[in-house]
Amino acid sequence: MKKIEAIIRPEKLDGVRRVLESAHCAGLMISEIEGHGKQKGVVQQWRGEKYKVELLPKIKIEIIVRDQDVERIAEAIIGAAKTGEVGDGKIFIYHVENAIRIRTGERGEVAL
Amino acid sequence: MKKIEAIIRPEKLDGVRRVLESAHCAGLMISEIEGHGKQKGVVQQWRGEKYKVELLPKIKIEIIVRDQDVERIAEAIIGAAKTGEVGDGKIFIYHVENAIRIRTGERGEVAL
Amino acid sequence: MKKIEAIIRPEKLDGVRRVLESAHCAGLMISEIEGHGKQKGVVQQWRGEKYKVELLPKIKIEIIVRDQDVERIAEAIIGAAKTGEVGDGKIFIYHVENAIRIRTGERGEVAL
Amino acid sequence: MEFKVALDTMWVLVTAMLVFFMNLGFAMVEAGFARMKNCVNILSKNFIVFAVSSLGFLVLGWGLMFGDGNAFVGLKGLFFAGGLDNSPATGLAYQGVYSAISWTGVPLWAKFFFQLVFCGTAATIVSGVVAERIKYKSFIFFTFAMTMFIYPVIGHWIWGGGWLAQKGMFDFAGSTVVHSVGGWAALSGVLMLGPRFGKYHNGNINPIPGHNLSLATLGTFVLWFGWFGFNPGSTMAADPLAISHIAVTTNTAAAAAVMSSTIISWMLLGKPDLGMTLNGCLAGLVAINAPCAFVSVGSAILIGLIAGILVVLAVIGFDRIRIDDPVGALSVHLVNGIFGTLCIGIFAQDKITGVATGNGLLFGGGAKLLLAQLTGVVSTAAYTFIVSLLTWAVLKATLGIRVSLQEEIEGLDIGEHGNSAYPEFLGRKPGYSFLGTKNS
Amino acid sequence: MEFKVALDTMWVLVTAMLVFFMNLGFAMVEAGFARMKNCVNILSKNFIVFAVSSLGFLVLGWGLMFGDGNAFVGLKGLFFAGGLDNSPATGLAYQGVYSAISWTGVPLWAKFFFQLVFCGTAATIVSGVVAERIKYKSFIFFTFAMTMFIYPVIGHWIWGGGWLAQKGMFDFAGSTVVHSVGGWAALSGVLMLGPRFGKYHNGNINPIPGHNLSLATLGTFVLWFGWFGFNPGSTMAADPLAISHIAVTTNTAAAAAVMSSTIISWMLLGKPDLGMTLNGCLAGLVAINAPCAFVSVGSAILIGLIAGILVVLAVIGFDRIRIDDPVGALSVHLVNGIFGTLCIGIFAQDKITGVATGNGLLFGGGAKLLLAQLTGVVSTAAYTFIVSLLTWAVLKATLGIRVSLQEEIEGLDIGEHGNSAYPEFLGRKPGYSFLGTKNS
Amino acid sequence: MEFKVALDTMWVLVTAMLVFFMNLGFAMVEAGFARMKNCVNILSKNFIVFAVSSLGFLVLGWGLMFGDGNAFVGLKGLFFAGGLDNSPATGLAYQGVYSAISWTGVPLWAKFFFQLVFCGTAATIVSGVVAERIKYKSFIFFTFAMTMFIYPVIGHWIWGGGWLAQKGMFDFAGSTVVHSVGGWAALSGVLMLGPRFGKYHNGNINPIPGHNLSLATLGTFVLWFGWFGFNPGSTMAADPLAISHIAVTTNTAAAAAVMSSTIISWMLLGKPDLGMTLNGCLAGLVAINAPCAFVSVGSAILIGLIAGILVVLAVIGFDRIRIDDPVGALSVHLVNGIFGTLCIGIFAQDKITGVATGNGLLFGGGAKLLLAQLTGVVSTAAYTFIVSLLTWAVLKATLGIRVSLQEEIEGLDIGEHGNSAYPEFLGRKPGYSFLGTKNS
Ligand SMILES: Nc1ncnc2c1ncn2[C@@H]1O[C@H](COP(=O)(O)OP(=O)(O)O)[C@@H](O)[C@H]1O
Ligand SMILES: Nc1ncnc2c1ncn2[C@@H]1O[C@H](COP(=O)(O)OP(=O)(O)O)[C@@H](O)[C@H]1O
Ligand SMILES: Nc1ncnc2c1ncn2[C@@H]1O[C@H](COP(=O)(O)OP(=O)(O)O)[C@@H](O)[C@H]1O
Repeated sequence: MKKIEAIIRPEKLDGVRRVLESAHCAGLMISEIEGHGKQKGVVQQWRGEKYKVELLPKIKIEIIVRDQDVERIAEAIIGAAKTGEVGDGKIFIYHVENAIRIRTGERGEVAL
Repeated sequence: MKKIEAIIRPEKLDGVRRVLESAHCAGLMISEIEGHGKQKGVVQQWRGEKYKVELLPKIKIEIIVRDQDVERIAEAIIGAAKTGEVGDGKIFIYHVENAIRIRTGERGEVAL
Repeated sequence: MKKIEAIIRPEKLDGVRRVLESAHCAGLMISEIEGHGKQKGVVQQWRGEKYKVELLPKIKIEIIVRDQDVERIAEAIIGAAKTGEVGDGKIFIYHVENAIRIRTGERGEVAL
Repeated sequence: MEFKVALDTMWVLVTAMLVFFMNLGFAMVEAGFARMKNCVNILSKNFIVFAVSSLGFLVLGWGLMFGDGNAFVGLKGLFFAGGLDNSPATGLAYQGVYSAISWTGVPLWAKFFFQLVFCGTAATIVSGVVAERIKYKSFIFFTFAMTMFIYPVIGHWIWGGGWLAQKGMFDFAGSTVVHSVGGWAALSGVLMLGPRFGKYHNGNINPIPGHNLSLATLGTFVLWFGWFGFNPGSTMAADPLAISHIAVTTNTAAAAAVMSSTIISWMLLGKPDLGMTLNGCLAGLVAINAPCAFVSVGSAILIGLIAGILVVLAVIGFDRIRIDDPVGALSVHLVNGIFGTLCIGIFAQDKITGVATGNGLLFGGGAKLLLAQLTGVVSTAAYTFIVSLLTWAVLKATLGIRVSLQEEIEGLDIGEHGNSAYPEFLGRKPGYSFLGTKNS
Repeated sequence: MEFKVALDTMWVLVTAMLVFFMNLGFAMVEAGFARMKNCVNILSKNFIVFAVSSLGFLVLGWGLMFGDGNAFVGLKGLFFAGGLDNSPATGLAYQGVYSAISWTGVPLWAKFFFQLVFCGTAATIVSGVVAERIKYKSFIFFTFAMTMFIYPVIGHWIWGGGWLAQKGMFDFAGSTVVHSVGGWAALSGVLMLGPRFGKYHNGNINPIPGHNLSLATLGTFVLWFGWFGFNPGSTMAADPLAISHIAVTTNTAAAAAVMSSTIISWMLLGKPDLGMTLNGCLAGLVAINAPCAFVSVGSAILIGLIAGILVVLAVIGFDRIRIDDPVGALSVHLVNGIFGTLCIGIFAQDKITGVATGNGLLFGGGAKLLLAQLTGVVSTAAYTFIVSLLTWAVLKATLGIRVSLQEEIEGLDIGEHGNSAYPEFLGRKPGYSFLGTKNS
Repeated sequence: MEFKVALDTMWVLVTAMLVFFMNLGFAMVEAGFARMKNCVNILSKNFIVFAVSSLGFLVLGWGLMFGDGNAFVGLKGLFFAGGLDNSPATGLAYQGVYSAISWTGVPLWAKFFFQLVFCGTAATIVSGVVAERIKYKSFIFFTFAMTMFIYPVIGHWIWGGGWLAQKGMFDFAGSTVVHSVGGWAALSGVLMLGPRFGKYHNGNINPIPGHNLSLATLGTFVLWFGWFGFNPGSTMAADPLAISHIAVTTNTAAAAAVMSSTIISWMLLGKPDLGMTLNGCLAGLVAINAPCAFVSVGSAILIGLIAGILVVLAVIGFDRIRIDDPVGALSVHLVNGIFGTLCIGIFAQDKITGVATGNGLLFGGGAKLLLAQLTGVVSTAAYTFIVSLLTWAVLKATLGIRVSLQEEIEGLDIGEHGNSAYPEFLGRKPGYSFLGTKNS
């Protein structure tokens, strides 16, 4: 099993979720992070002083999938999350040693 | 060392923390995520239109433990987090290459 | 590639980000977690009853780096995040199997 | 004469508007002191409560309270304030069926509106105490009962020429009529409902912090502001000496109570708890309600100081006896409503703003006045508590009064209304806010 | 006489202050019903709108509305309320160029201030409907137009002695002059702007929940409170019977509308939606605006009940026809402004508070009054809609009226103001709040 | 006569209530402009400040300010407003020890209440400037000093028949007495305290954004509303022409200042900053305080326009000279308090609402009035600044005035009160809110 960790633009979440649904992705975890990469920050002001918020809101999606699904799912995410502009995000792949479904105690790939 | 990543129902957090304490689990990280799996979403309404919030609040607990403790801790979590209903969540196990205690610089299992 | 996952004190974020910048760290992800370790909680009160908030706010920084940079970056973080008091946090290291830049589709270390 | 009517009407209407505005105060205090997941429900209850009161008091409450009748209820002109009435005529010139309130020379609808906002206040007190577990529908029905026959009957006894008025009991602006009645009705409700899930667990008292102290502070300021309608307005006439005096006794008691509740919570709890300071302010205002026109500014300081201490002890005490009042309304309205009513018997100075109350205990009047006040307190308690309890029992047997445990855990906002108050803010999730905590 | 002037001035000023305070109510309702990312923008619009109105109405609006002139516009004393005027003289004693408002015996600046706060209300209505996509600058310019020549012209027709007044059309406190005018101006704006991005997508209606129902409830209470200035104050004299009557019709209609909107939304949607309850309250208040002084309290109940139902159907209906009104202001102000105006024709009872309106349809007066009212509704619609549309068109061609799509997605707070309303709160990120949702 | 007393009393009390309500406004503006982690502390300070003022001004302040005495302090009837007094008698009929305020024919407690709410306003101004680092206890003690002998002495000089009044200095509603005094006291505090941790770092000015602009906007609306009590109420009599005039000058200056502060911040900063618009509004209101009854509506526009520009420049300027005022209160109250006081010398028109001020510089009166005003400004500065500085110094040496650095970083809410304002909302963590930011 592998974990796919995708960092995407917040406004792309809806689209990504839609393709993941079509790709029969069983489950996912979503969290709100703040990221910093090549993309430039947002300038705000407060009572006369400007400041740059360099940390930009991003969405992190984590999906645990069977080894053979990694490529397919990653491609699906790329397809839905890409704009071509700096700030599109990254996908990272990790190895997962085991998975357990709490409800049933099932282990391994059947637990996904 | 392994990382135990448990996705549980928010209302089970208290119970899980209690068993972890009894199991002498040294430390943990908690974050709020939104998940999507087999469990159905919540219907809300706004000014006449209904909508379904498909992403459900879940709690992610991450614990880094020694290899030999994985089973024991995982079982403890399952015991406390299980309701038998869809939506109980999952546990994923990952390999951790190293750990460092920032305060002392200690490395490896002593740092846990 | 490795993932460096550093749990630090919220007030150290700024300093850590500064050293990471000097260390030419390309990108990072920041999330707000609540942690529990050796550090004691904060006592609050509400209408006559005291209670202890045992979960303390911490910042989790995740950085994916090339294998050869792990030590350097970890040391930089330790330097900036250390106070010597209980609660300074931990650094965990994981193996990353692959990375993809969504914008270009590049894979591997070039995607970082 | 004509000018006097116009002047008095203006005073009555403006102060009534201020009292109406207290609905906002209650809504914000109660919402602020409750949890995020129940916020929409509390806002809804506090919003609809005045609408229900407006209809209930119009349909029947006013008639029962002020209609000419016997010592216990009004019997004439019962419905829709529709009895004969030639207001603003007063005294002997008055011809109509609402003679108990013919002492004030303003039009009937001005009297009605002023009395309505008081009735609404009594009803809204209940809302906070039963918060975070009561069914919306049952609360609405209880409010109809409250404004149609619980509040109006006590009102008749004391302000409608009933037996307590005849016994020489005084309640200038409603420590008993409004606040104690609200408090007893709420207490009966809380006994029928039981505490919120998780509040008392394994012998521990789990604090359940309110979600928004900015709103709670806002609400308390609005209430303090509204009280300048509540008390000085209860003259129902722009009598310059009386209304000036009352404005200052009211404000001074509030100020003293703010100080004493802050200091006592600082001493008892180690730090000055804002929630206690806010409750302290309201306690002082409730306590000065009844005596505001009958005591000196000096006595108002004393009354306020005591009220502020009482409320802190009461908040802690109710928790000890496992009565779960999320917003402290029992400590504020019930405890200090009783205390304020008795204060007349203790601190009254005859004719200080014109009304012949006789002197209180401390001013050489003996225990006579105090006994009359005590009679009022006890009889109000008996009637209100019993009738409310019956009403709650009927509701429990029919509609049910408490939401399901699951709904309570997930929050009443989704369960009862399908809304959430702050859909874009990330919160600690339902059921998690207090479970991550433990008594020290 | 001297006392009467002082008394009336005080009444006019105090009620005007209450109406001024409604600006806070509108700001909070609209901010609460909109998204977090546009909060600063909405607050800014609702804040500056009264400043702009104050200047616009001073510079030209007042003169156009009340200056002596022809049946369509005022022509004398146009600028800076600077014409001859010997107020508080009234009737034959009056000498000046603002004779249409010489019936009230208060100083000129009191008249001006009272009329100004009404003008400001009409202007602020537009703000909510066009929210979350309009350019700040263009909104400011539109507000100048609104307060300098859109509102004042209709005002002249109805309150300034113009042709509608002569035709026997009545509008006591502004269901048409204030609310319908605001509504039509807003409707024209929304047609020029189009719906918010993402609102209507592939044939679906995406609900976009407001970010803060506590603020929205707070705002509605403030508006209800302010309405006691709006309606009773419109006597512009402390006439005891009239102002008491109006206070009660106003409140009763609001209460009835709260109940009916809650019940109807409970029935239609399965649960009692707080947003609908709040809109219901405002609907009742708008509907009773015009008839408050001309109908009985019983009729007020009916008017309120209908208004509460109308507003729920209208909110749902506007969405069906793809008119995107984030705060429901069209349903409240436009639909119920029209309904309230017509209510005079239906429910009026001659001289119920003194004014000779003749009887309405249900009280044996036939259709005469109703027709006059209808004329008012239609002609107001025509003028306001067309002139507003032209104004928007000019703005669109010059400054542009809608922010860029990217700015809309990222939020107007950063784009237009460089601020964020809650920089320390973690929120579901821009563009995410409603995209994680799907119609059921 | 009797009616006049009743009418005037009603006016004085109603406007005093509005001024009381400004406490809510200040609390919300200041809490909104500060960080989440200090929110409870700010709410607490702003809540208790009026309670302390109520007691301090009662115990000693009133007597020192209005008691008959010499040119510098009152000496008779010092304590508990307990001197001889036969109010509402006025003029020659007056017998008592508070003759300086015997020109208004209302009861003593009405006078007291009205003056109290002004005193409370001066005290509350300090709260915002010293926010986010001052010890709660020390703030309370300073407020006692402020309301017992700092404010009352200046009050005696100008409104209590003291030497500045005799010199012909005018201050209608308190640009100097209330706002400058509050401002100087705050400035001395800020100099003793130093800037907040992290505000000025390595030569950079780090903006520290306020946590809640909805609350700040709400507060500003409440203040604007309350100002209609502040200025028109300062007639202390329902004089129709004067109060109407003042209502309009007040509102117009505020409106003009809103526009000018918005435009200037748009020009200087590239975008219209909401914080600046809000401060602009308050600046206009402060500036028109002193001259509101003495200048024309046209002059009020000018005064407002200038005030709005001044405040923006001052906010930026104070930051440049490293004076850290989290809420901009120095720019609003001190700078514009001075400006407003001088405006009388520049724009006054003799007897425009009846008071014989003589003409100002621009209306042919020469520099005489301006010089008297300037004397007032300078002497107020000297006394207030020095005595406040001494008071702060004593507090610093005894209780300490600043919380520990660690407490400041973690937030005063936990440290001083053990509470948190929003325990269920996820926030960017303490110490993180502004450190994730960097000057561009
Ligand atoms: N080496 C990295 N480690 C962790 N997160 C990263 C890394 N590089 C990028 N990210 C995340 O990906 C997001 C997008 O990266 P960015 O460099 O802005 O755009 P792009 O991927 O298009 O070049 C960042 O905001 C950050 O959260
Ligand atoms: N393959 C997966 N990858 C990541 N998270 C998952 C996965 N499957 C489930 N989850 C997480 O676990 C939660 C519970 O899963 P669900 O399918 O609803 O219940 P159950 O585990 O009882 O079948 C989901 O909300 C989601 O956050
Ligand atoms: N075994 C662990 N697994 C996961 N997180 C841990 C673990 N141990 C510590 N942490 C995290 O590190 C933070 C700091 O740890 P703590 O024990 O308080 O201080 P120190 O590292 O200085 O001994 C904790 O709040 C927790 O979030």
